[in-house]
Amino acid sequence: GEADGQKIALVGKSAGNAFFEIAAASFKETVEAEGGEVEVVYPEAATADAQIKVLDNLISQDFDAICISANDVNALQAKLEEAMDEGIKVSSFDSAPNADSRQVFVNQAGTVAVGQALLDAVLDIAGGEGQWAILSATSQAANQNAWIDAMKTIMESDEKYSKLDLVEVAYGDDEPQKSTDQTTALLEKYPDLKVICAPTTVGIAAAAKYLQDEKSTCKLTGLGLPSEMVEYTGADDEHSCPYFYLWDMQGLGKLSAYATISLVKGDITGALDETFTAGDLGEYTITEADDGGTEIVLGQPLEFNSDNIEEMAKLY
Amino acid sequence: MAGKSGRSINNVPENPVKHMIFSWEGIMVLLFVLVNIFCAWFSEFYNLKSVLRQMPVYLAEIFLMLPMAYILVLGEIDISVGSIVCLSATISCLVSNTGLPFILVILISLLVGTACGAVNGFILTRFQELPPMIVTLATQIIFRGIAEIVLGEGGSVSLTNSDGFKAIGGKVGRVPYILFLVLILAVVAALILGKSTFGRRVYAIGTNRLTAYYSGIHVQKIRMLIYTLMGTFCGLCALFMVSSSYGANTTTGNGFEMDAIAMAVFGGISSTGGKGNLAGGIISAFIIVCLRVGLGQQNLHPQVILLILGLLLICAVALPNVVGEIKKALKVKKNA
Amino acid sequence: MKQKSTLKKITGSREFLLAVILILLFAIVTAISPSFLKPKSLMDMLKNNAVTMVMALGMLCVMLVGGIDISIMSTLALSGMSIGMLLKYGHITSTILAFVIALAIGLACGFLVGLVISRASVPPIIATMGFMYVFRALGYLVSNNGEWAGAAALGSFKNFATSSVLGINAVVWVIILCYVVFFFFMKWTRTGRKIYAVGSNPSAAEVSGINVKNIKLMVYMIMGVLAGLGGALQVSVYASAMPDMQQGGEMDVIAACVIGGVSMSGGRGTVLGALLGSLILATIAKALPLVGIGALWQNTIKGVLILVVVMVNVILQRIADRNALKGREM
Amino acid sequence: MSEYVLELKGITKIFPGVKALNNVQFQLKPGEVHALMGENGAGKSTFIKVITGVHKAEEGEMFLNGQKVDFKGPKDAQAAGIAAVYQHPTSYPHLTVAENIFMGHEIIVHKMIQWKKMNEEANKLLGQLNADFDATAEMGTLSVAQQQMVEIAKALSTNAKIVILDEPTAALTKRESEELYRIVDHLREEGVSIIFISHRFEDMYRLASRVTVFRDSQYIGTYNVDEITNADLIKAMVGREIKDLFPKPEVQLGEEMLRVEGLSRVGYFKNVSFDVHAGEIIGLTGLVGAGRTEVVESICGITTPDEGKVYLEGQEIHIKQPSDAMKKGIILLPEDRQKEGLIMSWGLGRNVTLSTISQYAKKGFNNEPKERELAKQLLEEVDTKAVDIFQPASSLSGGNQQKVVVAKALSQEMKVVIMDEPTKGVDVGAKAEIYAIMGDLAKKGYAIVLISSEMPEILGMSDRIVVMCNGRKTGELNKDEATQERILELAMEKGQTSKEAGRS
Ligand SMILES: Nc1ncnc2c1ncn2[C@@H]1O[C@H](COP(=O)(O)OP(=O)(O)OP(=O)(O)O)[C@@H](O)[C@H]1O
Ligand SMILES: Nc1ncnc2c1ncn2[C@@H]1O[C@H](COP(=O)(O)OP(=O)(O)OP(=O)(O)O)[C@@H](O)[C@H]1O
Ligand SMILES: [Mg+2]
Ligand SMILES: [Mg+2]
Repeated sequence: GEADGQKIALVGKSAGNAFFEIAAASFKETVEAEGGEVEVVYPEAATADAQIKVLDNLISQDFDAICISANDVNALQAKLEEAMDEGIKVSSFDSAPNADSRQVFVNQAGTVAVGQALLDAVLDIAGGEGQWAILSATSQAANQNAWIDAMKTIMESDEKYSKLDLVEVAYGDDEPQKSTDQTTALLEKYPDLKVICAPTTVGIAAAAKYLQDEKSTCKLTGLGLPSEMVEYTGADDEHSCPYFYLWDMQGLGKLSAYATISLVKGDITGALDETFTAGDLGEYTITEADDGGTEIVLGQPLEFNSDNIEEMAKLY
Repeated sequence: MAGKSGRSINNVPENPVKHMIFSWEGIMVLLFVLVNIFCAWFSEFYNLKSVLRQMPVYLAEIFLMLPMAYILVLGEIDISVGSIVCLSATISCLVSNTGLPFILVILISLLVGTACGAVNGFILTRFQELPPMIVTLATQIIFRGIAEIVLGEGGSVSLTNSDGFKAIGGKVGRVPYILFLVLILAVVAALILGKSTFGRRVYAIGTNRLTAYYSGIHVQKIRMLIYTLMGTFCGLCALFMVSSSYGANTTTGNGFEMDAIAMAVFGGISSTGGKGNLAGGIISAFIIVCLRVGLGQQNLHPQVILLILGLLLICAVALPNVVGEIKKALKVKKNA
Repeated sequence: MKQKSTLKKITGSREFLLAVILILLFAIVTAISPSFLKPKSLMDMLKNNAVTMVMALGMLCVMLVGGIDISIMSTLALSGMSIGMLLKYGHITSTILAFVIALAIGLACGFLVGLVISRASVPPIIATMGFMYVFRALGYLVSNNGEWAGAAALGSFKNFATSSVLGINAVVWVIILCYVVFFFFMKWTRTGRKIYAVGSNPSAAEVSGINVKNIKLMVYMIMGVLAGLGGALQVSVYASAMPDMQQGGEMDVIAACVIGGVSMSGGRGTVLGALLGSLILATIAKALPLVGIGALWQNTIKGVLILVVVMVNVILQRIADRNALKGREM
Repeated sequence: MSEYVLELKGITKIFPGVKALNNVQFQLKPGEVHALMGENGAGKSTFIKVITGVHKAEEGEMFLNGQKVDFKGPKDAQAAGIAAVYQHPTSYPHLTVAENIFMGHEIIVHKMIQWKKMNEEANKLLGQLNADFDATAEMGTLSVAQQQMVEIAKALSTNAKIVILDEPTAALTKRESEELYRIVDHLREEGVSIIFISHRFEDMYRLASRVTVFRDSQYIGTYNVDEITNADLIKAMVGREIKDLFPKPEVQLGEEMLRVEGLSRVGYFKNVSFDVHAGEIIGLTGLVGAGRTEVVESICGITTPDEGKVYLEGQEIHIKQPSDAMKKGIILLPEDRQKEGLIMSWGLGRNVTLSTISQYAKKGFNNEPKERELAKQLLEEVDTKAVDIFQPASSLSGGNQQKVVVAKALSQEMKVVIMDEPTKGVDVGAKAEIYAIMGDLAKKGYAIVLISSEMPEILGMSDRIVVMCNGRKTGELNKDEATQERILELAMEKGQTSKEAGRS
């Protein structure tokens, strides 16, 4: 296949993340189908320090490429540059290290596109006006912060969102307990709250459970895993989440795999406007990313609602 | 001069060489060799070059193990060290970004660490009733919390000018500077703990604090000093952490306290106070570093690595105890 | 005369001082956010802190014998993840069975920990640090390297946390039950008192014929069982099982006990203290987002509050001791 | 029925490195009080622990009422009706007195502990002992002597047929000892057999009908108390003759060394003043809990007094912590040698040099050869029974541990030596040696404060006697005006005596 003889390392943010597992599995499958070899490596903890140790380790072995989902934007620069100096190709997906420390980034969905989709969902669920709040992961989570910023910018730029009132951005640290505490606090502080938007998998599940158990009139949307959300998804009063979004995780794994393979083969170098074929996903073009580097955008976020949730939950 | 009843008391120590070979440190040296043979056997990439390459990040944690050993010998514990590293790293990055001379950046990093350590020491000596674990747990949350506040949203800072940090992360040939520094400090720390009057007093406090106090030892002064120094070493560790990531974030130094404690404990420095010595701690630290590098090169799941380390830790402490029991039983039999 | 002395005894006790601190906390939070004191809000607080509250009882026993257990949240993850996976793949469906399995796994973990500590005399913090890694790793293995068991996979099991009896949530009942049982166990049974005896003076306990090793083994088994229960509660309350759940949560449990006046060197501590300690922590956790403190500041303030609570407690205790001395006639 | 309730034959007990008991024997007749005596480290306590099953003997057999028994642990002994009060208090400091008394045999109904009943029973027992504290008090807040009383109450509570008391009077003063004698008499009348260990001859003469002597882990003999002379008994115990037990030298008093004026500490003692001159030995005595220990601890900076002044050689001094006191030449031998005096797991040598290591250190590093030499010298000077200076302090018998504490104090320059119960639990031979050391020190011109609860010691060694009662100084007696009666009178002055009367 395309990837004959290639040895690729896939570095996750931390072990035990169901969300990442799906992409990793599809990445591995794709590369192996093309005749390559993949080591999925996790750091001990979801920190940049731990990823540095992993990278150190990988550089000592003769990998052709490293594809990483970074725990910190800047902290890995020194190591990733070292890797590139040693001739190892560096791609990234899901969460990008800065522009200098990667050759290409596979973005699950454009930041603005995600922000737009989430904000429209909030507008729709709130019925055009009213209070809403965001329940994010940690205050330092780069992806979440980018989406939240995107939502805020869009909200200011368009008149149709003017009746929406973002009362608070709360952080549940991706822990069920803390997310629940934050959700209850939001409801107690803002009795008229109409919508909570939780752009993080743990947060959305915890909030969905709480709102549903309480039969709250406050509804929920955000980004989540279908398999975690089946019970809570539905347009009626019984369910707390009318619909939510996520991207095609398998697609993300697959696209990242093809991008990395192409990088190793030299079909692409990560420069702007290069194109490559990602198997049955079709042709992709490298575009400019917000941080000044380049990226490949997978596509639009997928909407999950009562119609497709059962089906999708089987996939991820 | 013998006593009135003519009894004479022997004061000739047993042969130190023989003592050393059968001691825990002797076993540790053997283990170190075994671990290296084992790693080289299983990994084609495990060699001096790769170990030296990968070492610096781990070495920074050995800085923490040294004062932690003192604290453990005192019979206490400090779980705030990871957070102090985080705060020092954060501040030193921010200061460095203002364009201050690098020597000042170093000083400030050490100073921030020292100040945090002093806060721990101050609370612990003023409120002696409080167990160190709970105080340092609270300060652990506070110090990292302050770093979070300083870093603001985004939670990370990167160096705009990394020259200074690049310099301290440099190498002589293949050997990183940090290795020299670690070894020098380790030898100094081990000598002070093992051979100086200060060290003897630390052991005294850790074994029986009341007797130490009655014997005129400045128990609180010594505790204060050690906790403060722990902070200083955190500042040092922070500098080298920054030199490997050219920045700092809210997770910098996460879990370092456990790593430092594990290294010391594996080396025979018991957390119950008054036991073990730094020679063991240092060898064990290098064993753990080699093992981690070696196991890491197998690309094992991190949890499996932790599982192996966890089991090793338990066995390392359990084994001598079990052997000791057996030895004791044998000795009684021999006398009978 | 007699009444006066009992009154004095109550006001002089640690628990009384803690209760005062708790009431003070309640008053402040309610003043800022009146909704805090609503019964429903308080129930929510209990339910959301059930895991810590229940496990504080086990930690109480462990700390009473002078030990500590930092492996508990790994045990929790292992037992919770195990039943999560069993339910997900349909091996079991019964809620009771799930609870029994979780408790059994917890017991087995506790047994292992206790064995190493009591028989091989490994210092508790080291042994449990080792097992913290080991059990957590096993939890990951059970989860097939990081699968989650979500709400849909848990079937009727998750309904346990939403069902209520006599208008009180089942999880809250579990808390009440545990506390009542332990209150009696620790105060009124011989075994309970043996725990105190061993913690107070192990060599004396040995001489008076108490099997110190077995008592130590037992407390870690109790802790294990409660960690198993914690696992089941965690999975039920949040309707999801993840291998990394409650990582670092052991410190909250330890903090709850220490705040509650449980001595880390053994011998001193009561069930009431553990209750008050965990309630104080629960209140802090619930109140921080409620009183409108910026997200960035919440951790720092939590740390400061813990520090202040333990320091105030020490200061009050000192004042009480000094007053008692002043009252002594000479 | 056999002649003996308890008989042991050929008992040998070995600890790693020491043969603590070597083929010893013992017989206890029904209803007798049998004293067990011998030097420190003779193996008495070990022997007791073998009887109660705490230690397992390597060889030998034991018969209870003629039946061979083999106790697996203390529980078995308890069940067989043997109760013991061990030498070192085996109490639970965090639990109440009642619980301490009833630990292991709580009053249980329906598997529930009956607290009320237990407290009542405990108070009854304490009443018998004339104790001045309540059963609900926390054990840790009691003084050593009060704890000892609880231990005795504990032994009484099991209704044992054989009661063993290992140095029960070591921490007691005359008054409490009398109380204890009364209890022992009472027990004997009820047919209980008692084994009694003590280093005080008055105890033995007052109570025992027979005495067994151990020396150097060996059985020496059993004698009828009224058939053996004091001198013979001492010879049997120490293997040599002791001519003068209280070798108090006549010393010309020198300058005033230490003067305390109006020292007070809230809740502990109030307005205590006294002075000591060079070459003088001041006896500080009183009943248990009189606050003697607290006074000297305040002088030495262990605790801070609230009021009062301390003068050394006429200069007012301010001592904030023990090291200040040592620097100025005031040394305290603490009361509790295991908790305050020694590091039990350390070798003897290191213990001896602990407070003075820095004096011979080179540039902050230890000078170990010199330390070892000094330790050997000092330990031999006080005649410690030990093999080498590396053996842990915990492996010594109580009396020898005390000698190590004395050796430790001797390691430094001093002007004033304060000894808090220096001969607690020390055998006659060693006592004589400690007294001799005290005499030597006085001769060298040191000022000495001796706290003791033992009347003969106070009377025999002091130049002047300061008596305290309930936190206050109640009197000062010169050597020639001091008598047992005078001291006791002062020690139980006014309030104390009327309180006693009110209670009984
Ligand atoms: N647990 C132990 N381990 C080792 N040696 C011990 C132990 N207990 C006692 N010994 C040794 O056994 C010997 C007898 O000690 P024991 O305590 O029985 O003496 P004793 O007659 O009670 O003395 P004292 O009058 O000072 O109390 C001593 O040499 C002591 O050092
Ligand atoms: N830890 C403590 N807590 C409360 N009170 C105490 C404590 N220690 C001692 N006391 C009290 O202080 C008073 C004096 O102490 P102490 O018993 O040490 O005096 P003492 O005259 O030296 O008696 P002795 O040395 O014979 O035991 C007593 O009333 C005692 O009960
Ligand atoms: Mg004895
Ligand atoms: Mg005293």
